[in-house]
Order: sequence, then structure tokens, then C-alpha cells
Amino acid sequence: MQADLSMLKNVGLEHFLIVSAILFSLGIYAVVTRKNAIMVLMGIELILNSANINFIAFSKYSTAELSGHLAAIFVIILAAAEAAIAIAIVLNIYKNFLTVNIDEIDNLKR
Amino acid sequence: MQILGIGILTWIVFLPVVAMLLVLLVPKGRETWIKWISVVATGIQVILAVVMLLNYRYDLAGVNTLEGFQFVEKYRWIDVSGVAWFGRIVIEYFLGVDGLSMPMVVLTALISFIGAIASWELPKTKGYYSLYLLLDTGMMGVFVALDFFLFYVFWEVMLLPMYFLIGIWGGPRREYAAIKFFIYTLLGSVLMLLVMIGLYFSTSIIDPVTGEKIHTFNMLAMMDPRNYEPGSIFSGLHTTWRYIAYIALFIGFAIKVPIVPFHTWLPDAHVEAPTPISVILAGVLLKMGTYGMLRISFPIFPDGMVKYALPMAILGFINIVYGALAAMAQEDFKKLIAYSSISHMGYVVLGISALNTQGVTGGIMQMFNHGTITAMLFLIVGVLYDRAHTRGLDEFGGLANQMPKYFGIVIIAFFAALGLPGLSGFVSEAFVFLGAFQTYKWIAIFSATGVIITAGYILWTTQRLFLGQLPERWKNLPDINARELVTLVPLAIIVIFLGVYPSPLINLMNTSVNHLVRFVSEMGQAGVQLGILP
Amino acid sequence: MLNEFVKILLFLIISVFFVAGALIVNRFIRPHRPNTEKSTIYECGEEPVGNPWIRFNIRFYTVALIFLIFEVEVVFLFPWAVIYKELGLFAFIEMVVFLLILILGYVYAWAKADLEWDKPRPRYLEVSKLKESFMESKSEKVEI
Amino acid sequence: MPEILNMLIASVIPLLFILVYAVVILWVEIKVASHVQDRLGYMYTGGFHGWAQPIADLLKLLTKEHITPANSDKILFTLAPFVVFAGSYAAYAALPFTSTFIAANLNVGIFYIIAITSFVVIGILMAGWSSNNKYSLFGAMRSVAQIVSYEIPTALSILTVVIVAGTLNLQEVCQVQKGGLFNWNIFKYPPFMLITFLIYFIASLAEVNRTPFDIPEAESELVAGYHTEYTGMKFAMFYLAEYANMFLVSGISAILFFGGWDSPFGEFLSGPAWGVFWFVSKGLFFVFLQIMLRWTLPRLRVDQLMYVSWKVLTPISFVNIMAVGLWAILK
Amino acid sequence: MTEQFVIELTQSLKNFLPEVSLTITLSLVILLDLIFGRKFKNIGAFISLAGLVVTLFFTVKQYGGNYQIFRGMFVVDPYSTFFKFVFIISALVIVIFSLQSYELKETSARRRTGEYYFLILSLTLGAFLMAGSVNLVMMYLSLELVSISSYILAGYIKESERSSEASMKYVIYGALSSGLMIYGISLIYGLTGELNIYALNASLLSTGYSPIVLMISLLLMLAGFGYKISAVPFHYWTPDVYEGAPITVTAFLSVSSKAAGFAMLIRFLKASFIDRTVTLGVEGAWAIIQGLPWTEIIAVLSALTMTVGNIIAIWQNNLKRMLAYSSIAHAGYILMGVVVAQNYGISAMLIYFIAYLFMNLGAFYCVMLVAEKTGSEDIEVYKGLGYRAPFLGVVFTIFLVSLTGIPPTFGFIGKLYLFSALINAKVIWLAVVGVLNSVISLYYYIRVVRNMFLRDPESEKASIAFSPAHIVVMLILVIPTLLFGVYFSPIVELAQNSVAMFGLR
Repeated sequence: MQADLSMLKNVGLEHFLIVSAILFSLGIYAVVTRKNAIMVLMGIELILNSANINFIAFSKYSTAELSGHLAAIFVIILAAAEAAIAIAIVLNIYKNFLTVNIDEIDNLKR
Repeated sequence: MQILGIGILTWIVFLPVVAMLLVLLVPKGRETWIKWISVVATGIQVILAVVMLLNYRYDLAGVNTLEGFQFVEKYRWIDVSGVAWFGRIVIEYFLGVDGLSMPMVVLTALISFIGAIASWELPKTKGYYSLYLLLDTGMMGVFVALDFFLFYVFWEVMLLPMYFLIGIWGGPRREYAAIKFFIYTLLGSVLMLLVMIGLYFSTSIIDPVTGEKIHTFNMLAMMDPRNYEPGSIFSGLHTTWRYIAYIALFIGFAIKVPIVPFHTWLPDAHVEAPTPISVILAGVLLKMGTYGMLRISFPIFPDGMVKYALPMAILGFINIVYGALAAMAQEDFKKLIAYSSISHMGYVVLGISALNTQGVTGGIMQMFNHGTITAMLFLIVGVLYDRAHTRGLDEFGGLANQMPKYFGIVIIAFFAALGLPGLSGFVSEAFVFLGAFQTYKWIAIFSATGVIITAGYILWTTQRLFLGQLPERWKNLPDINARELVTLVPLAIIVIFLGVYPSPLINLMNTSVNHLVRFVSEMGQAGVQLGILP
Repeated sequence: MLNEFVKILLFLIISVFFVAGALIVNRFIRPHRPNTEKSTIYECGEEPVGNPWIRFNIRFYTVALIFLIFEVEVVFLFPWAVIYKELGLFAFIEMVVFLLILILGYVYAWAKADLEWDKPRPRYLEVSKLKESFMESKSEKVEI
Repeated sequence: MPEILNMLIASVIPLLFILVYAVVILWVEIKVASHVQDRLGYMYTGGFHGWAQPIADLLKLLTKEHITPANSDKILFTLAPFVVFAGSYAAYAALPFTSTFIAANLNVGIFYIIAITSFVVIGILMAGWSSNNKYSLFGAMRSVAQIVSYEIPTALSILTVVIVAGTLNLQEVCQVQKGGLFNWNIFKYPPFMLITFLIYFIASLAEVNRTPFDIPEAESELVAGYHTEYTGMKFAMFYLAEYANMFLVSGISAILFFGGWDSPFGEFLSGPAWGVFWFVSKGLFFVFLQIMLRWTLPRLRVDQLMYVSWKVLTPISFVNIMAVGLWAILK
Repeated sequence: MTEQFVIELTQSLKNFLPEVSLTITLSLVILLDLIFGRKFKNIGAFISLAGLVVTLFFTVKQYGGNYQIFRGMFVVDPYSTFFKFVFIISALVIVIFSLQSYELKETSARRRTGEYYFLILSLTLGAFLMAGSVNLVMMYLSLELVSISSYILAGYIKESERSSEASMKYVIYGALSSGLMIYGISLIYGLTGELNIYALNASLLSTGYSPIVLMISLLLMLAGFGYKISAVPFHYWTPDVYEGAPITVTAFLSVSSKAAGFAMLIRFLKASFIDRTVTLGVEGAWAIIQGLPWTEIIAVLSALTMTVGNIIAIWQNNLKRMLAYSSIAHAGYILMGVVVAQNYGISAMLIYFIAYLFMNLGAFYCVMLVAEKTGSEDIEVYKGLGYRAPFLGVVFTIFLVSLTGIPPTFGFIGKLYLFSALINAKVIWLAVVGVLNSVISLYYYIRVVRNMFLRDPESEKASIAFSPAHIVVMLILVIPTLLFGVYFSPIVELAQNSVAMFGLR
């Protein structure tokens, strides 16, 4: 138990950065491999959140300023807005194409 | 010299544009008005050229001295006030003529006039003539512009009208020919653009008005090594960048000439273009390439010129022989003339690469003479094609009896083309060989074989067209008509006149050519010893 | 502060342990005799019909969207509210501007009947008809 | 070491409280229901008014078989009760039971509670989706739509309190209201804070899916909503979470508007121990109110539900917040 | 403290009037459209026009000022004001286009015109903010405002398959690259602890940095910028979106959104990654920060962008798609100005922007008119169009020639200045690539001209008539294209005076 707590106290910047890097990579992986538009969007959300973790971690560990937190709030909000728009667009795509598989939606390439 | 407060050069350059606007305003159904407006405008151009000739001072050299230019017009066109991090920007409206350009101005006026008459029968008159007149302005502007920027603008202004003129009024493969012409020429001119910009940043002069140091597009300033800013890209002589720039410029002009590896657009364009446009192409446009070399490449990059004179002479030789051989192989009359153009432009290249008075004089004379002769030849092809709707040489024969007047004119043109003494072609070719022989003995000797091949194909063509049995289907071929004669006879007179008495043309350019040759060769060899020049 | 959040982590862990514990205890004393009838899903005693994983009404999405807008707004308002009294009138004006812009969106959604649960008629026809209607969209007849 | 122990104890106390409270309130609810409907309810188990009935129920649930419906998403199906319960329980961490006891004294307490309770929404959706049952899915969707809609008025009314209190820390919110009945937020800026409270209270009813907003588990339409397919202990966990939520929102009402652990009589009967009493009794009062409402009001239709949230409560909240804001500065 | 804060803020607001007026306008559009939208279909358009004119007035008044407002969030300087002119003009023109657009009149979009103009204005507002923001978060926010508006605009015709496909592709690529960008921003923030680009630069210079991390974050941020300006590795969305979106939107995106991206990119690079302690001999040149050769990266990007854009454009038969690739190529040209790392390069880009504004909008307008009259954007319908609609043919030809960069058109002047900037900075290889690309581009531009004039109409031969309004719009766009091609001093002076960025030499 003692060990656990001290470990918690020793959490440093690197740990956050590693988490965020993992999250970022997962997001990229999702974007690259998924064919479902919603899944791709979720991958993008992961990327945004990894940036958020970075912001907060940097803000916490480097300076006393709050700018990193502020940035995170704005990113959250933008992520929300973007998700809203994206999902609306995907819905519309579904109405027109009856699928959300982005590989099948390629009328314009032809 | 001014007319109505506007310089004569401005008149001669922009008169066609005025005429073009008039043409555009002509109501529908009045095609004749359009034709007359155009012919009159180009006619006035000829008159203006003659006026200029009459007022021309033969003792002024020009080339790199402002005082040596005549009919100078120099105004600030673009004048952007300076900012801290970048100096004042000045582009001038700077026109003037000297011995190098005067023959070309006369030639352009003449050929444009004749082309306008020759275009009488073409359809879609309004579009045709407005583009034609725009083209005229571009050509004339190139020959009188002394500001590089202005030169470039005129150079490019020609492209689009030419594209349309070939593309709309041309033969069956007109689209291909037009786009090929356009792309080749644009490729050449963008290289020129880069060199121009480089030169602009390398030269700086003191602004006479404000005393500021300004960059300039003034060609004359670019010719003076003292104006080059130290450390700039083209400063000094015999530097790698200057050689690269010279080659780039050379390619740009060579495409227009055309010199052999860049010539493939020419047969297509000439063959597909309608007769008057072929006339313009061969009579004026090709000369721009060599004119550009004389006006820009040589004086601005004398070091490059001197270094690459030999390759250039070899290229000229290749042009002569290749063009002639290719012409020999042609079945199509017009294509034959096109290849003969390549061959004849080779003489020009050879002559000017010799860089002595005879050679350069010969080159310019050949430019003028080839302009008139080849114009005649294309008109001749046009006359035949209008009647027979074919240009296959093998389909004809025995026309001498059927079309005697035509035969007479053709013989003059043909013999002028093969360089028969007494006709203008001989004089210029003789000068070219005289000049070239002094510098590149063997190249000159080998090039002379070109004359023999030329004689071969010209005579063979004469035989195929006019001698032998007249095929049955050409029994009713009418002889040449009055309008066609009007276009051909003046050219024939000039050809004969200059063949017998070439002095007016030689005198016109003599001072300038001497100056140019001295200037370029001394500068080119002087290396870094600057300031030795007039 | 980190400590406080560790406490919350503790809360979460405890709650998970509690649920897990309850389920495990349950596992030892409950019977386990599944059969097909039992594991059939419950539809009031009838045989289940169709696939339950259906597309649901677009309304849910609209609600989510409007919620998102306001929730995001609330996120901004909380920090502002905390120091509201320190900032005084100025903060009030700023907030009014901010809220007005949001209220504009709210009014717009209201006026466009996006706050109604039951819209009078469906906004879209079926997909097949929709495509046809776009083809002949110039004819003005088909309401999309 | 003691630190850890302290923390551990502090975090178990609310659990014990919830368990006791749930058992009690189960009984109370049935009794209230019965009396409202003019009957007696539990009477036999354990003797006095069937006091042992809830315990018996609990034992019964413990011995019930788990049925996992065919074709369900097994992982989500099992995970859902965890999420739901964890969501509501973790919120207790920021509740100040008294002036000296608060498990996690967060400086963003109320914000944290708003955030952590969204877990419940996810849990409900998981449950509804994984059950492979139409009614469950409908119930879950409705529930989510409802919670999400009423989140706005809730958040806005909380915001009003934050303006008044100037802090997000729930302990400090209570501190601000210290000193008797008339220092409580409910009496400030009359009548705006009262309106705020009403909005909060109505919205909180919807947040915990209580009548008149119990559309998600409307028995007559949807069987039992999102937990139709749940049996045994898993079902019990949903139930427990629901009761925990009931007290949670009531407790927040008490804290935000009624002084939390503050004694209504100023210094009289105040102190940490009394604080627990006051807080719990205020909380239970609102729980009682919720139960009463359940048996007095009919259920709303879905469209009415949305109407109330979006077109009544939200605009009023906006006006309210501006009014309070303006008043707060002018004062 | 509060007092001072308020004073600062009111002061800032005074210098924020263009944005404020835009915001008010867009609110009015949505509100009045709700109230009067049923009776007056185009009320949104007219309010937008009025609002834009008012904004223009404020912007003109603002020109020349050079200060920062909102505590280092935003700057007003000639550079941003210049871009605001570009945005306003393009928005004005687009609103006029939209009034005439058949796509908006004949589909379900006609019932949502208020929203349409609202989005156009909000895109413009976002572009305004992009041009002026100097804080990374602010930059990201404004970029997203532009992006989100444009996602919706691209899919504005909901029932059209290609429109919705366009918007989906746009949103996916856009969201991804903005995600990469914000990750890059977070890394830079971690490296320096600053979000303001000036402070960031100072911190980089004073405390040192790891070039690798800086390089990674720059590359990530370039993803965001590159997507906005459709530079090559991030250009995949462009052809699809440009083809699928309504033409008015495509035209708007190709000018406003791209210009905004460039405005921000240049400011960001110039403010963040130059070494201001070093003074170079050449006036107006910037010293690149140690260990981060971003000019080379941009140079490669630029060469790739124009080459890929031009070469793929050759195969396109849909005019909108062709113009999309051409706009990619133009992004490559404009990027050349960044490579120079001199004020001269920026001024060249600014000149090019004005040229691009007129010629590109003009080209899209012509495509729109033709698509309206013939129902297709395919190159086939252009056959013989020069004879069916001579005026349009000539005007379109002028625009295409200008896009190629042949004198005497404005496009040539733009290219001239870009190439001269490169040669002045001795980046000659790129200049050569650039001019060769101009030659390549000629091929596909002239293909359209060829179809219009060198071919005869195939089926339909009737001549096409245009209303005076159409002709006026064409003239408004074609006259500057020609006039500034021969007399460009005012534009050059404007551009030269507009390179001044706040706090930078």
C-alpha cells in the first residue's frame, strides 16, 4: 500500500506523455484501419484527447500558468462541435448511400 | 519624332490594337468593313515604316548606347515607391530602334500588310482579324521594345492570338499543331522569364530623377557590366550562372528560330496554319528568335556568346543540312517549305555565330530576305492549295503551261531561295559564308553543302510541279488572280531589288552591326577587365 | 490536489469491488440452470419479432446535438461564474453577449421546430424516392 | 499508512450509508405508496409493519438465478451495472456530510459531480443496448435523451448557485450559507433562488428517472425499460444505484439551497455531529418528497417531457441566471 | 486590476470592429431570416452584402494600424488587414454568385438560404480571425471555425449524393489534420510553455530546444496548415470536395479558406521559427532558427504540390475537379513565396492572392454559368461554347490565361513576383520547377479554350444568352484581371505596405 501511494506521487510528466502518445497512436491506428466513418471519427477524438492530455500535463508540470488548461477546454469544445457536425454529415451520408463505409462512398472518384 | 503628340513607334505598335477595337465594334454582316479596316491599318503601318526609313540616321549605332537609338520613347510605366526592405521598382515603357531592329520593323510592317490582304477569303472574319491585329502589335512590339519586361510582354502577347489563328483557321491537325506551338514557345519564354528576373536583380542603376538606386529592366543597363551589383547572381563575367543564363536564353530563342533539337513544332504549325499565318510565322516570328539573340543574348552575355559560339555555329550547320535534307524528303509542298525555313534559318544562326561584321550582316540580311522569300513561298503554296485543295507534290506536273504567270512568280521565289546570284538570297548567303569562313573555316565549308542540297530540292520541286505531263484533273486550274498578285509582286520586286542592289539594307544596319560585333567580341574576350568600352 | 483525486479513484475501486463482490457472493448461492426458453428475450410473453438493434429516431440525435451546444456553453460558464462577483458589471455584459449568441442558436432551433419531439411530417421521404426527387429536382413537385 | 487507512475508511463510509439507507427507503417507499393509496403495504415480515421485508427482498435477490439473454453482448451486459453503480457512488466522494467530513474535498466539487454522474448515462445505454431487447433499447434511449435534456436546466440552476456562492467547492458552498435559516441560498434574491431551486428539483427528478418523468421504465409501455432483461444481483445493483442517485440529487439540493449540514437555527444544534444529522435529514426529506410525488403525479408523455425541459425550464433558467447575475452586481 | 482589464478590453474592442460588425451581421442574418424569410427569400443575401460593406468600411479604417489586442491573442496589422480585404471581397462576390446560383435555387437548399449566408459569413469571420490570431489556441479555434463552416457548406445540398460525399470526405480529412495539428501545438507548448507565438519564439531562443521535437511538432502542425491550403500530402480531399460541393462554395473555399490558411501559416512560421537576434545583410530577410530548416521543407512541399496538382489536372474532364487540381497547383506556387524567407516573398504572395482572387473566382463563375445553362460541368459541354456564348468564352479564356500566367494578365504579374522573389533569394531550382509547371498547366487550361473555340458544338447549337447581371459580374471580375495585368503599381504598393506584421521586421 505504501509503495502504491509513493508510486502515485512519483507520477511525472513522462508518464502523461507516454499515455498521450499511446492514445495518439491508437487514434491514428483507428483512422487508418477503420472503414466505418464513425470509427474513424472516434479515432480522431482519441487524437484530440491525447493532445488534451499533453496540454494539461505540460501546464501542470512546467509553469504555473493556466494556458494549457485553457487550451484543453477549447479543444474539448471544438471536439464536441466537430463531432456534432461530423455525425450530422455521416447521418446524411447514410440517408443518401445507405452505408457509412467510407470505402464504398466513392462516386466522385469515378 | 511625333505624330499628334505621340511617338511614331507607339503609333506603329499600337495602331493594330486601335484597329482591332474598331473591328470588334463593326456590326454583324459587314465583313467587308472589317477587312478594309485591317488592310488600311496595316497599310498605314507600312507607310509609317517608310516614314521612319526616310528619317533614319545611318550614323547612329544603338545597341548599348541610349544616344545611338532613334525614335526613342521612354516613360515610367510601373513606378512603385520604395520600401525599407526593397528598393524602388521601376519598369519603363522604353521603345527605340537601331540598325538591328529597323530592318525587322520594315519587314514586319510589310509582311503584316501582305498577310492582311492574303487573309481576304478566310471565314469568321471578325475573330480572325481582331486576333491578327493583336498578333501584329505583339510582333511589332518585340522588335522595338528596349525594356526587357516590355519585350517579354510583347513576346507573350503573340502566343494566344497565334494559338487561335492556327487552331481555328488551320488545317486538319490544327489542334495538335496549335497546342504544340503554344507549349514549345511558352517553354522557351519561361526560361527567358527566369533569366530576365535574374538580370533584374543583378543590375541596378541610379535613378536620374530621385537619385535612388533602382533595379531596372532596361536592356541597355543590363549590357553594361558596371551596373551589376557585386555579389548578385549575374555579376562579373565568365561565371557559371552567366553561362547557365546564356544557355537558358539561347534555348528560349532557339525554340523560336527554331534550332534543330527544338524544331519539331515548326513543320506542324506551318503546315496546319492557314496561308497568311504561315506567312507571318515564317516571315516574322522565326526572326524573333535570332533577333532576340542579337538584341539580348549577345550584348548582355558576351562572355557566354564567345564561349558558346562554336557550338552555336555547329548547330547552325546542322540546321542548314538537316533542314535541307528533310525538305528533300517531303511529299507535301508546304512541309517542304517549312523544312526549307529551318534550313534557311540555319544560315542566320551560322552567320551571327561567326561574330564578325560580314557574318552578322549576312545573318540580319538573311533574316530580312528569308522573311520576304519564304513569305512568297507560302503564298505560292496557298495559291496552289486554294485551287487544287491538295499539296501533294506528286499529284502535279506540267503546270508551267497551265499557269504561266504563277510559274513566273514561283521561279523568282524558288531561285531566290536557292541563292541564285542576282536575287536577294544570294547576297545574304554569300555574306554569311564570308563571315563564317573567317571564323569557322570547316563548318562554313561543310555548310556550303546545304546550298547544293537546297538547289537539289528546289529544282526537283520545280520539275515535279511545272514540268512533265499535266494530269487530267488539273486541266481547268485557273491562273493566279489579281489579289494574289498584289501580295506577291511587291515581294518579288523587293527580292530582285535587294539581289541587285543590297546597299540600302546593308547601310541600314552597318553601323549597328559593327558596333555590336566590336562590343560583344571585346567584352566577351576581355574577361574581367571592365570599363574599356564606349 | 492529486490526493483528492486518488480518493475518488478509491471510491471507484470500492464501488467496483462492491458490485463484483455482490455478484460473486450471488454466484455461490444462486442456481444456474439456463435453457432456451429462459434465455429468450422478454417481449411480454410473445415470440420475439425482428432484430432489436434497430435504427432509432432521428429525434434522439437532435436532442443530443442541442444538448451538446448547451453543455459546452455550461463548461464556459462555470469558470466565469466562480469569479463572477469579483469582475462585476463587466462580467455580466460579457456573459450577456455570450449568452445572447447562444440564445440566438436556441431560438433558431426552436423556430425551426427542432425542439419538438413530434414533428408534423417527416422531413425526408424514403431514400429511393429521395434520389428520384433529386433527379427531377427542377420539377418542383416533390417535397424533400 | 494511517493516511491510507483514513482514506479507505472515508471512502467506505458512504457505501455503508447507502446500503442502510437503501434498505430503509425501500420500506419507506412501499409504505408511503400504500398509505397514499389508502392501503397498508408490508405488514407481516419481521413484525411491526413488515420492517424486515426489504431484507427478505435482498436475500431473495441474492439467491436469484442470472439469466443472460440469448444473442446479447455479454461483456457490455455484465459491465453495465458496474458502470452505473460506480457512476453514482463516485459522486458521493464530493458530498460534504458535515463540516469536517467530506471524502474528497475537491475545489471543483459540483462540477465533478455533474461530470461523474454522466457515467450513469453510459451505463444505462450499455445495459439497454447489450440486452438485445427492443424495450430495453427504447428505454435506454429515452432515458438518455431525458437525462441529457434535463442536464441543461440542472447545470444552469447549479450555475446560478455558483454565481451566488462564488465557488465550486461544495464544502465552501455550505460554509457560505452558514448561520441559520435565512442565510440559506433558497432565501437569497427572492424569488429567483426559489425558482432556481424548483427548476433544479424538477430537473433532478428527471435526472434520476423518477415519476412524473419515469418514461424510460414506463411499465405500461416498456416493461421495465433498460433493465428489463436483468435479474438477480445485477438487477439489484441497478436498483441500488437508482436509490443512491435519489439521495445524491436530494443531498445536492440540500447543499446548494438549504445550507447542507448547516443548522437552521444558527449556532444552535450545530457542530460536526449535528451536521451529519441536518444533512442526512434534509436529504431524506427530499427523498421523501420524491416518493410522495411518485404516488401523486401521473406520468408525462415523451413529447411533454421534452417540452418541459427545452421550452419551459431552459428559458426560465436563462432568464433566472441573468436576473440573479444582475442583482448580484447591483447589490 | 479589473478596471485596467476593462479599459484594455474596450480599447481592444475598438480595434475589433470589423469582426464585431461581421458577428452582428451574421446574427442578423439568422434572426431576420427567421422572421421575414418566408416572404423575402433573399433577405439573408442582402443583409450579408450590407454587413460586408460595413465591415469593409471598418477594415479600411483599420488599415495601417499595427498593434495587438485582447492581451496578445490577436493582432491588427497591415498584413492581417490586407487578408481581410481579400476575404471581404471574395465573400461579397460569393454572395452575389449565390444569388444567381441555380444549385441553391432549385434544390432543398432554397429553404435554408438564411443558414447558407450565415455560414458564408461565419467562414469569413473565421478567416478574419485566422489572419489576425497570434496565439496557438486562437489560431486553432479560428481554423476550426472556418473548417466547421466549410464542412456544412460543402454538404449544403443534402439530397445530392456528391455534395454529401464531399462534406463527409472533407470532415474526415479535416478533423484528422486538425487533430494532428493540435497535437503538434501541444508539443510546442510543452517545449516552450507558451502559446503566444512571440513569447514562444522568445522562449525558443532564450532557453534552447530539442530540434527533433520541434521538427516533429512543426510537421504535425503543417498537417493542419497543409490541409487548409491543400498542399500535397494533405490534398486528397480537395478534388472530391471541390467537385462535390456547390460551385459557389467551391469557389469560396478555393479563395477564402485557402488564403486564410496561408495568412496563418506565414505568420506562424515567421513569428515562431525565425531568429530575431540575428540580422542578415539583406534587408527584409529573416534568419531561420537553428536546427529547423523549415524553408527547405516548405520548398519540397511547394515543388511537390504544384507538380502533383498540375500533372493530375491534365487528366480531369470535370471542370470543377480540374479547377480543384489547379487550385492545388496554385497553392504550390504561393508556397514558393514562403520559401524565400524575406518580406519580398510575402509581398509577392500577397500580390498573387489578389490575382488569384479575381481569376479563380472568375473561372468558377464561368463554370457555374455554363453548368447552369447546360446542366453539366463536363469538358464536353464546352465544345463550341465560344460560338454559342462569345462573351463568356472570351472572359473565361482570359481567366484561364491568367491562371496560366501569361501576360498581359494579372496572373502573370503574380507569378512574376513569386519567381522574382525566388530568384532574388537564389532558390533557383524551385523557380525552374515553377516555370516548368506553368508550362504544364498551360496544357490543361488551354484544353478548355480548345474545346470552346477550336471545336464545333456537337448537339446543342443554340446560342446561350446571359442576363445583364451575369455580364456585370463577369466584367467586375475580368476588368481587374486585365487592368492589373498592365498597370500593377497600386497592387504592388498595397502588397509591399502590407507585409508589416506586428512585432516583426
